[in-house]
Amino acid sequence: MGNRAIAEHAPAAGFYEEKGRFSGLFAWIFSTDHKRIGLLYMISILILFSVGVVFGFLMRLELVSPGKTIMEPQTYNSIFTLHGVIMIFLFIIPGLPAAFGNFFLPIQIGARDVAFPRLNLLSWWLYISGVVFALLALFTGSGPPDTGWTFYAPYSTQTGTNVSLAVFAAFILGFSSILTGLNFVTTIHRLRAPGMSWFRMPLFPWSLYATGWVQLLATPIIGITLLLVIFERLFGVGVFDPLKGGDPILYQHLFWIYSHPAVYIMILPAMGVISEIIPVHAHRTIFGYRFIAYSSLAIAGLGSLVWGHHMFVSGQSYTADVVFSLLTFLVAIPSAIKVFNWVSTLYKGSIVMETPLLYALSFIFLFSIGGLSGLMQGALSVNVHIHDTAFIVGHFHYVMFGGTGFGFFGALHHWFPKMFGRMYNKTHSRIAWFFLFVGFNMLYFPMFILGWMGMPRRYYDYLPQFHTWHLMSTIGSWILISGLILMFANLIRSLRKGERVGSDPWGGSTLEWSISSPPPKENFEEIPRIDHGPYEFKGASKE
Amino acid sequence: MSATGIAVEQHKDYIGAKIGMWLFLFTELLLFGGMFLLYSVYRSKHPAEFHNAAAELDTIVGTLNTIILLTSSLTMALSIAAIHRGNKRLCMILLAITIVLGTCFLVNKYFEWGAKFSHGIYPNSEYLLSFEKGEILFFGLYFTMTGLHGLHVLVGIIVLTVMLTKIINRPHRGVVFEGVGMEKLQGAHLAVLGERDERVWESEAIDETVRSVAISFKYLPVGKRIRVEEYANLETSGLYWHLVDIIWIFLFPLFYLIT
Amino acid sequence: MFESLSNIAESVNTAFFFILVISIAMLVLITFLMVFFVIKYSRKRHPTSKSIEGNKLLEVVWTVVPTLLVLGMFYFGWVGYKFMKDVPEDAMVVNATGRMWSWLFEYENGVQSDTLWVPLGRSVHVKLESQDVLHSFYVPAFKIKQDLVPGMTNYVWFTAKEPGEYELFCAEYCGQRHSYMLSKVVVLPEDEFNAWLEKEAKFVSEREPSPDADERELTEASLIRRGERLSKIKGCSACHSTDGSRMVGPTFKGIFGRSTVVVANGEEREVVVDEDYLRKATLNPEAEIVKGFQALMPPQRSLLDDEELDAIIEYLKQLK
Amino acid sequence: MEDESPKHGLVGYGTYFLTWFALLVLTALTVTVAGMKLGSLSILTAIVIACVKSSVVLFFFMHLKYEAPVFKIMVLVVILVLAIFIGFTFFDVSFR
Repeated sequence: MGNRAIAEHAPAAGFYEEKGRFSGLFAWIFSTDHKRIGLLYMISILILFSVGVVFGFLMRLELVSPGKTIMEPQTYNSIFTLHGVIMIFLFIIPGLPAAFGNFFLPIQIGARDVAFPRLNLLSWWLYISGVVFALLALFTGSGPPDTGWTFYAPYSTQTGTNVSLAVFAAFILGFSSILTGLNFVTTIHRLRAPGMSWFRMPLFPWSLYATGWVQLLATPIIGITLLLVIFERLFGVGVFDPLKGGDPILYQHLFWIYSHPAVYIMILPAMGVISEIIPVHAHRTIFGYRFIAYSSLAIAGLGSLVWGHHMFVSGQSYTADVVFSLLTFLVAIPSAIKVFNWVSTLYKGSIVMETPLLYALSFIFLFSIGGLSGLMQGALSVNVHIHDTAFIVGHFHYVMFGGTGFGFFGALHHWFPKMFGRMYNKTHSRIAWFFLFVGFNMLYFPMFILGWMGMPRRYYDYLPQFHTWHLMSTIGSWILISGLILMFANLIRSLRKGERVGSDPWGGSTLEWSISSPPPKENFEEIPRIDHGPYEFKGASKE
Repeated sequence: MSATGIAVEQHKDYIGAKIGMWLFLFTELLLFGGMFLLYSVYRSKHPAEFHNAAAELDTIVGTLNTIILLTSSLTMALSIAAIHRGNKRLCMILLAITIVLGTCFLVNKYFEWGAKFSHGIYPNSEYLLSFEKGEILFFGLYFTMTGLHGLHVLVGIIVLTVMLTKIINRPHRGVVFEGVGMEKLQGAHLAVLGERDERVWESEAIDETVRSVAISFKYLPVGKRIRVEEYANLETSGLYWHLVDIIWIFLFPLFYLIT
Repeated sequence: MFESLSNIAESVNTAFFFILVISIAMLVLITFLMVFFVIKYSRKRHPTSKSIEGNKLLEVVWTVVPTLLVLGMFYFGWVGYKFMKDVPEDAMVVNATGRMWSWLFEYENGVQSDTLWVPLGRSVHVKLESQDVLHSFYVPAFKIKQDLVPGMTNYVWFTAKEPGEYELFCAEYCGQRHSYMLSKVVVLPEDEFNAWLEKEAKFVSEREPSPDADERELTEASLIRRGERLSKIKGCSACHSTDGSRMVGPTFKGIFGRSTVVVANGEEREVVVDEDYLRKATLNPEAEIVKGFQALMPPQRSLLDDEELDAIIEYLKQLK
Repeated sequence: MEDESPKHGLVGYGTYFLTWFALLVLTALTVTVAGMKLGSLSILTAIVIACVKSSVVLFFFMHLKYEAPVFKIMVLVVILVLAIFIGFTFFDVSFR
């Protein structure tokens, strides 16, 4: 093919210069190119992430001292609901799969696009519709929802606020998530490059595969649950209304049947990202490839069986408590296997401490804290004390933000040069990381202490004995936000001003590093043939 | 490669489309799965009340609807079989029958619901609220589940109608193979088989630069063949229709036969 | 934080420390190895890497060891939990009711209180019911918690080990004033507790119509006192202030005789608050909502009897 | 590798009619059984018959019988997952 030579020498513009049916904005929002859709997702997700951060910041500000600081209780209740809904449904769940998965899954398995490009565009549009409905819920009806992101019945079926619309938004978002999962699973089944057997597939696609199945099988359950909340509010069907014989605890079952696996929808892709970052920057093959791959499936599988551990004090039966507690402990094992394999991948590597690796290592540290504090909650008797306290809030922020969030930032720094063909300022990115890391721990670690002291969550006001730790936490939030601002400023500036990079700035070995930065339209001139595993580095001696 | 004058269509991965559809069906199954979970729990809590409440439903109407839906599944399957055999006319007739049967099902459902409403049995009605708790739940589930199922039937009817108009409107002239998997055809010969599988026509060996193959049916009687893309679509729509049938297969005994 | 103020707290602390020690060890190990490897195998010190594919033995070790550890954790958690679920038969029963946004505790002899008074060293079995949405009974000092679910009765039990006052929180989000749904557990030595219970029992018996009406008839002052107490116990004061400040519901201050705008069936109407109105507004609050407020108050028909309502109205009348 | 050519194109009309007939017979059976007073057994038989009917639909109308193993495995996994979701809920409901 004659034009390959041209592609190598032309200035890197890649798929950005693609001439399609439309131009300008429409060339993006009607594009079926997986890379454009990935970037569309990324932009929308980051905008909503910032909104979520602002809500979080306001909550922390309110809690800086006891009594009223800046808002009324009703406002606070709405804000923590919105913070949860936005961060979970609009940021973390779509975050890694929809943004980075869309961009890199086809490239990493040697395909030109996903299996259903038009469906892929549809799922972005559904995402945006979900966002629009969620926003409408804020400004119409009788005020933003005040139920918490869990929408627990019967409060959610009784409160006068605009729950129906918000729940409908979540329903639409679930549908978007299902379509993404469906697309990825089919893509991985059908479009792997010739020679790429399952065990020659990089670990990020592996984690997306596991995630895809959870999205497919768990999301419909929340779909029907949320629909039922709407029916309950509109028609008074009665399935969750104790006065009509309904059982509020069944709502919790249905809700957590989805929402616990959803935690793995959030964390698995981040684990996949870490499995990509570490071998590249340690410049050696990953330790225990198959164990990491299988543990993704094990986490997805076992993770779907443990939802009852959210309900130990809800009044579910003693038998269920014991069964779910036991299963919960089992799901810790595949996570532990992953962590040990990652750490071992550093052994005898040739490590360059680039920013992505900083994020990856802090992921391991923070995720370990999150996971280990999860063990405390898994233990029945301890759970009774810390359930619904700030301890839980600390725990899931360590897992979701310290885990998935840092994984997301790691992915951002790891793949930024590939996506945009430019490098960010490395020094600035390290400083930003430092602020994020310190701020994060200062913000969330006090919550463990608060929780153990007995500070319930979702409290607008608190007793004076909790003040010191709340104050510390709020100060941490300021440091964290400075780090975020610094990080985004650096990245945005680098979009135009960053130094141009070649196809493989880190010395990576997976397929995305074999094509130009940014990738060309359709990714590959010729579909590559794969005859070896994903992490074989030049110059690394084998054992 | 479009030597025969047929525009090369966007590639369709036939198996990929089928996997995609099956995955979608799984999500539908689990959507109803959530309702079945509620049903099984409430039934286990209130067996007697469910028993009494089910007596309000008309078994004959239920059975009739079951037969209608099963038959529509048959005509659906037959219509796909017809298109595989290239019999477009039969395919269209069978598809039309499927749509009519689906509509009959909904009409029946409409009258059934209507009868309940006129007796004052509908969610949150005063009459219904005077019932036992288990009975309120039974009817809550009845309206939600059959309503949701009816909605799926409606969607199925719309999808099948779209398929039907597509098949009516599109003259089908050839088959296009393109994209992934083409490299497997390297060195192979394409052939057209006659009635008794004899080779009516055979191509030269396909060389390695081939990315797509289009075969026009210029010399075959029009109306006997259809493009792969369309029968893949029809087949996936068929899968959806059968799933709706499967859901009903469970709804029927759970609501009508537990008296 | 780590004292054992109840018998339950002991077992919680044991399980917690067991997991905490293992967790810290794990975290230190992982962090140490990461930092150590990053320094030792940095590109400067170690320019060529060695690709080690894996090690079956290691994988087995770090699968089996964590498995054993977590099974141990499960066991400790389970043992403590089993203890929490087995109520001793001789435990003193208290019925607790949660509603937006206050607590009501009822003793077997009919005494009602908004604070949970318990005797020291005696097992207390608290039966939990909710009148509206989910709540959760949480006493951090005793390390006990249990949700209150409308339509079912849950329970907790504990034996307090030190006299004193302990915070009682609602730990399940229940709406606007969730963070103010607080109360206290007061632990008294057994004799003091019994004295309290007896004193309170008198308050209950006051209401019993006595054959000797002249002697026992309630004076107006005592009726008002009664009303004031009831408005606390029955949860009125959780939503209605007496100092004129705006809470979830309209303030009680100067309520009697005040003219106010209510919305009924979408129409606004001006009413003057009199005894009739108060009775209607309490028993069937959804019919007419005071303008600017939400329809949140549950009907009190099943919660107040006539005498109690009389007392509360008498009390409201004199709040100027 | 998964076979590209759809084998089920060869499924005869007769097979479908037979499938349909079997489904009608099973429907008649389940209605009859429900009429007999079997008590707690009646729900069991109803479910079993419904399962048989839906497998018939799956295997013949939906061609699962003729599909590659990967389809069969997926269907099995999904049914298992649904069974677990419902089954595990009963750890709570039946012991409350």
